[in-house]
Amino acid sequence: MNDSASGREAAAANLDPGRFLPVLALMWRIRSFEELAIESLREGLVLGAIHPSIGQEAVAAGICPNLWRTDLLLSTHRGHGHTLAKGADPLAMMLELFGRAGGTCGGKGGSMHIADFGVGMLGANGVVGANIPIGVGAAHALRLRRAGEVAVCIFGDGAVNRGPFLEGLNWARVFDLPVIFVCEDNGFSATTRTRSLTGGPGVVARAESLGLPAEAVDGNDVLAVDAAARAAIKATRRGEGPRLLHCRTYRITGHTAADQAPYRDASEVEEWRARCPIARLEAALRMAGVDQARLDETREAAQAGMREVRDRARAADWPDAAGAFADVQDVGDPAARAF
Amino acid sequence: MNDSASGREAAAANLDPGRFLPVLALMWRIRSFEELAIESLREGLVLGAIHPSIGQEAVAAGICPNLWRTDLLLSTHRGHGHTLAKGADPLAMMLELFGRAGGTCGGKGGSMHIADFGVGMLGANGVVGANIPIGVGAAHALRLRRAGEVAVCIFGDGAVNRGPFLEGLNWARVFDLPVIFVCEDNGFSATTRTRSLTGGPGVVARAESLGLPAEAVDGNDVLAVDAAARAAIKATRRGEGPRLLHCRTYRITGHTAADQAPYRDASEVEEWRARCPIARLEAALRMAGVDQARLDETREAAQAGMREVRDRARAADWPDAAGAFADVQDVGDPAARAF
Amino acid sequence: MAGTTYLEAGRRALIEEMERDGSVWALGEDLGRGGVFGQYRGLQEMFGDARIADTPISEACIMGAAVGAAMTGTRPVVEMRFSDFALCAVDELVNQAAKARFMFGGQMRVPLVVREPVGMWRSSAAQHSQSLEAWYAHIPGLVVVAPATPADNLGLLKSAIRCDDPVVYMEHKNLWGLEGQAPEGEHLVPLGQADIAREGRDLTLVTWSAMRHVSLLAAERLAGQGIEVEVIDLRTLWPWDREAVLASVEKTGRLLVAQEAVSVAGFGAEIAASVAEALHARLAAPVRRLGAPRIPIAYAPPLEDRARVSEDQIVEAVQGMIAPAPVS
Amino acid sequence: MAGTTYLEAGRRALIEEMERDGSVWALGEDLGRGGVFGQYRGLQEMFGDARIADTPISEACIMGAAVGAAMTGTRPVVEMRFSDFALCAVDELVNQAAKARFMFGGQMRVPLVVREPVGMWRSSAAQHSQSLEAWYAHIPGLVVVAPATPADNLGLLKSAIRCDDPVVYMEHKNLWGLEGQAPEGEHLVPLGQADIAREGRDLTLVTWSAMRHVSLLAAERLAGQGIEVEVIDLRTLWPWDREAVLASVEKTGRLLVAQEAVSVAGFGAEIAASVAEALHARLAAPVRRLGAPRIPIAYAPPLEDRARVSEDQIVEAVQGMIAPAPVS
Ligand SMILES: Cc1ncc(C[n+]2csc(CCOP(=O)(O)OP(=O)(O)O)c2C)c(N)n1
Ligand SMILES: Cc1ncc(C[n+]2csc(CCOP(=O)(O)OP(=O)(O)O)c2C)c(N)n1
Ligand SMILES: [Mg+2]
Ligand SMILES: [Mg+2]
Repeated sequence: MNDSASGREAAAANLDPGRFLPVLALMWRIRSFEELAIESLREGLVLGAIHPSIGQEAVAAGICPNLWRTDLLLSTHRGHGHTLAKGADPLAMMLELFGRAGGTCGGKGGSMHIADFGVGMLGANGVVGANIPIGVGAAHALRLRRAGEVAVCIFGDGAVNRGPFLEGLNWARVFDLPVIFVCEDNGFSATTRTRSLTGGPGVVARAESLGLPAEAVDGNDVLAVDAAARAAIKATRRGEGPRLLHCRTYRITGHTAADQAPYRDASEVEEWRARCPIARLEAALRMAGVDQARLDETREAAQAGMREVRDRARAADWPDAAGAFADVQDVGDPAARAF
Repeated sequence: MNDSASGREAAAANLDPGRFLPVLALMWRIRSFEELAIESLREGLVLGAIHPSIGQEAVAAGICPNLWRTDLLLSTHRGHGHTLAKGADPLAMMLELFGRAGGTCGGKGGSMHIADFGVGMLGANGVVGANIPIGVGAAHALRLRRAGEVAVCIFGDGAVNRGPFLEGLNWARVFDLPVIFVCEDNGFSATTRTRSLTGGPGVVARAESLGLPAEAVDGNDVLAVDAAARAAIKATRRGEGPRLLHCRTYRITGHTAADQAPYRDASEVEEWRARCPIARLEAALRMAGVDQARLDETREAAQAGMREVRDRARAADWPDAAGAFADVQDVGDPAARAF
Repeated sequence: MAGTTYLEAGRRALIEEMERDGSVWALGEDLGRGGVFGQYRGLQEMFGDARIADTPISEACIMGAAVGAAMTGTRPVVEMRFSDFALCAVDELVNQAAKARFMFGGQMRVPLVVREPVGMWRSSAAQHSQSLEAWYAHIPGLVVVAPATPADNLGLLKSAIRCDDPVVYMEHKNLWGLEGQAPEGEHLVPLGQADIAREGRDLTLVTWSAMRHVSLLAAERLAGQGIEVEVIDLRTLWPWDREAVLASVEKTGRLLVAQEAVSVAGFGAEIAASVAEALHARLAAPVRRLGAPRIPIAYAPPLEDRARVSEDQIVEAVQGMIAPAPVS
Repeated sequence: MAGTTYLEAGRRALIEEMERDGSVWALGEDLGRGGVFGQYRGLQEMFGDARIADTPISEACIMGAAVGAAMTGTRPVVEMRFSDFALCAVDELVNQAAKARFMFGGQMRVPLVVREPVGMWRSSAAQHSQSLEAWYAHIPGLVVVAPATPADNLGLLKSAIRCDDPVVYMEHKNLWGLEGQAPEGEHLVPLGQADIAREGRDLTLVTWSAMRHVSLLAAERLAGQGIEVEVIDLRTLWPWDREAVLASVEKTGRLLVAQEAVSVAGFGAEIAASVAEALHARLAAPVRRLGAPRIPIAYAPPLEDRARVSEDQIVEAVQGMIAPAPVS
């Protein structure tokens, strides 16, 4: 561990604050968005279940800033961070969680179906693993259109035990598609430890057995995720085909905001809190010469922005009920004719 | 190749004819059953599509004689050989193909749903890969009941690209089940070469990535299949958990009996005909001192037996049409009350 | 009789059947932590992790393995978590479980129960709210059950576990906390038998699952207006209790079906068509169905509510059938 | 007009649409060798292997990838080989394709066509013979099409490919070789419009897919007995042509539905219930449905035939509805 720790220090010393202060701001915005969403759930403002990614921010923040706006992203039920990082408007997102007019999906989707096609964010998904074939198909379309973009498909460690994982990765290899798979491994499949449900050495070996180059990185180290993601995206954009990143991380909250997570020791949570990816980036930035005031400012600005978002969302209108009949289908449209 | 060739010769010289003459007879019975089934299809006696395994007999004959009658076997659409090898009555099987009374499934299933639970043959399957979770579940039941039996689940190389392959093998590892997976690899997924549809190094690597010991054997060499199967069955029966065998072989006929297979060269077929698993076993037996007359006798007896089966099946009655309402379900039984 | 909840009743049913029959076991995700709704709370401690098995997130294999295990002498109870996720395992249920006994000529049975929590439940949106009972009723080989009360969840789940056919067992997510009485001793409710939840002479209201309770509230209100509605809770959708429904409509001359599912091609169509076929001449008003419009279920309450059949809608529909609006 | 077959017409439709629109592509197993029935013969040579894509045996990924590719500006035509195998991809079709546009608030469309060959076809047994159109008609977001003639297979497949909604397109395996005429120029059949295959005043016979032809034979025989049956081929099941059916029953006073699928909870129930609701007072006889009994489809012809609706059954049913047997 010494090697990599000193390596990290060296990397941190070389860190470009101009590139990573915005990453820090992004991480704080994600953290703050979710803390406020949890608070709002308790107040009854957020309506359905939400799956916070507190503690996992380095994955979203390490990957998405390396993407073009026109690159495509597929996410999961635990997708707020990915969505913010891809550039979605936090107010539209909070409105969506509150089920209000102006939400990213007009209040139809909620947290588990958040999407912003305008920034290439093709959706969270309520079905574990379902985003893998969809992401593969998006990459397939990119290739058919000879577009220069890539697709990134993020999923959890639990998804690796679903059939679509195999079908999707195999497909990406066979058609040599511009897609990067990211396994955001927080150690849990809902309330069960994924280790106890998973045969073999893990997701890297599975991806390699399907012909994909795969790499494991410390998912709580945004610098490491960033470096690995940059390399992967560059290679894939160059036409080198699909690959996989395995990011080991941990969720500090329960599976949902309502889950008290009695299935694990407080000490384990504390251990991982100590590896907080935001604190680690702050430390690295300090080492690279950024002063504490600047860091505090960054945090406070992010938090203040998100509080404003929450307050504006709270004041917003409900969507018009007639919208329930819109955007179902054109042929046989239930809005045009009652069937 | 020299090593294994000379190894094979040595093995052949040590061959126990008492054990392998019955294997030869079995292979001839399978070959003859299918040749007659193809002939009968052309005559209109066999009613649905059939998928012959001519050229692949060493897999069935190398594995099944090593099983107990109470061990369980799950097969595919290409399952005649496996079913015969597990001990099903060829007459009942031919009757099933002819759709007649007395068929293994009373004429309800046909070739793709042939099954004989009395000998532990839990069914062919019309859905590629669907037999994998079912086989895993059968093994799970064996374990729950602490029975000493094992389950064997045979599937094709095409099935390795379906999700249930991953889900099933992972499950078998996680629950440490007494199941042996056999990939009977004839190189084709219907009319397409499986290689072009498959990422990565292949099924052995995929199984290993899921934590299963896996081994490749020459699927046209019944001695090799037998040796590998014996070892695998022994280990699994001892409680060492699931494993996989990869048997590389070739189908001499088309995908179905009606397929002329224009998608491959005659020379390729000829090459594989030259590696006929039956001829190879005969050669090995000759080397072990069995004389030609004995071999001829074995073949002729098998062929005559199967011709008799065919003739008896031809003369059999159709099933009673009322049977269409039987064995659907007890609660809400359509035979008891028209709904 | 003792007070219990719909959830507790289901839990008790499973415990009783597992104690009674060593071949019964349950498998699904997170069962060791009590299952996603707490229906399995404490069961792994009672029965061990072999009989209350935590599975990978592998719906196809959960269902497929249950088929294989059911063929091999055990009686698996499959937990699908949300009925929506069962859509990841349709081949295993429909092509395999439902057909195996027939296809193999009756050589064996597939005695499994698939628990599929259904229905709308506080802003769960389009992938966590569906009611697809009509699908399963359409598939030969399957039994389809949808209990609405704690007592029925006890008695029907026990019957389902004892049934030798594959049973799709649909508990309603919005009913988990519903309180009610349940008999203290052995309590079995026969599959295929409807419950006349309220007697009435003016109109037959056929319903099931959570819609039973909305229907009863509507019937209560209508009684205040002098309209006596007979509420029939089917409880089992396949086989449905045709005799009970026909006998009731024979008496009342009017049929209304109230279902939570999408009305188009919903199971209500089967009931309405069957009654129209059998009792055309007896009908004092056309048969009628209430159900969701053909729209996915949205997240925001004002939108979600548009997919909900309300007490008001039922009251209005009944009023319209009893005193038809004059034709203009 | 030119002579063609049902299979050739589908092939021509795809060729024409692929020539017209570079974003149309097809994916499925063995397409490079023409597909399992020859519907794709020669297409890979014409359009290359990127636009006629040979896929692994991965139904879930075939369907799921089509969803992603449809969201991303292409128009995939998915070949499922047998509709039965589409049961390996139900989450992808029902939870994803059908709901995505709505769930995401109308941000995009999912313009894909899923070709699902359906129906009974020479001893194909329980896993290769199903007709599950009622399932898809029940799912908001999906369009469901079931052509019965070469001309309709041409005109409807073209319309389906141009449709911005996900379409389940069910060709009948037993019709591949059916010969008929098709217009030589551009031929589009609008989705949602029924075809009055035969006019008649005495009874409305609603049908679709292969059952159109059995129905027409029965109608011919009945005409010889002085009974004039109006045969309506729905062609599209969702949206079904309610106006055409109601107008016809308004005229004839009698409705019979003939469907190949299992009658219980089949799409015929929706039609029968709708007609009973809308035209109760106009009906001279109760509505009636013919369909398969609720049994899996067997292999042996005498057993398989028990799941088949025959010309005789239709003739008898019509006779019974025209001159009801005296009540004893
Ligand atoms: C197919 C399917 N099965 C089960 C669920 C229920 N479920 C929702 S999240 C979850 C855990 C997923 O674990 P993982 O993929 O590791 O993601 P994480 O929640 O840890 O981010 C489960 C089982 C689901 N949504 N979809
Ligand atoms: C899920 C599914 N997809 C497609 C098919 C059609 N099909 C039948 S056999 C076959 C090829 C299977 O290849 P493989 O598994 O290698 O077995 P083989 O035929 O070579 O023995 C295909 C695609 C099917 N039966 N089930
Ligand atoms: Mg996880
Ligand atoms: Mg093969």
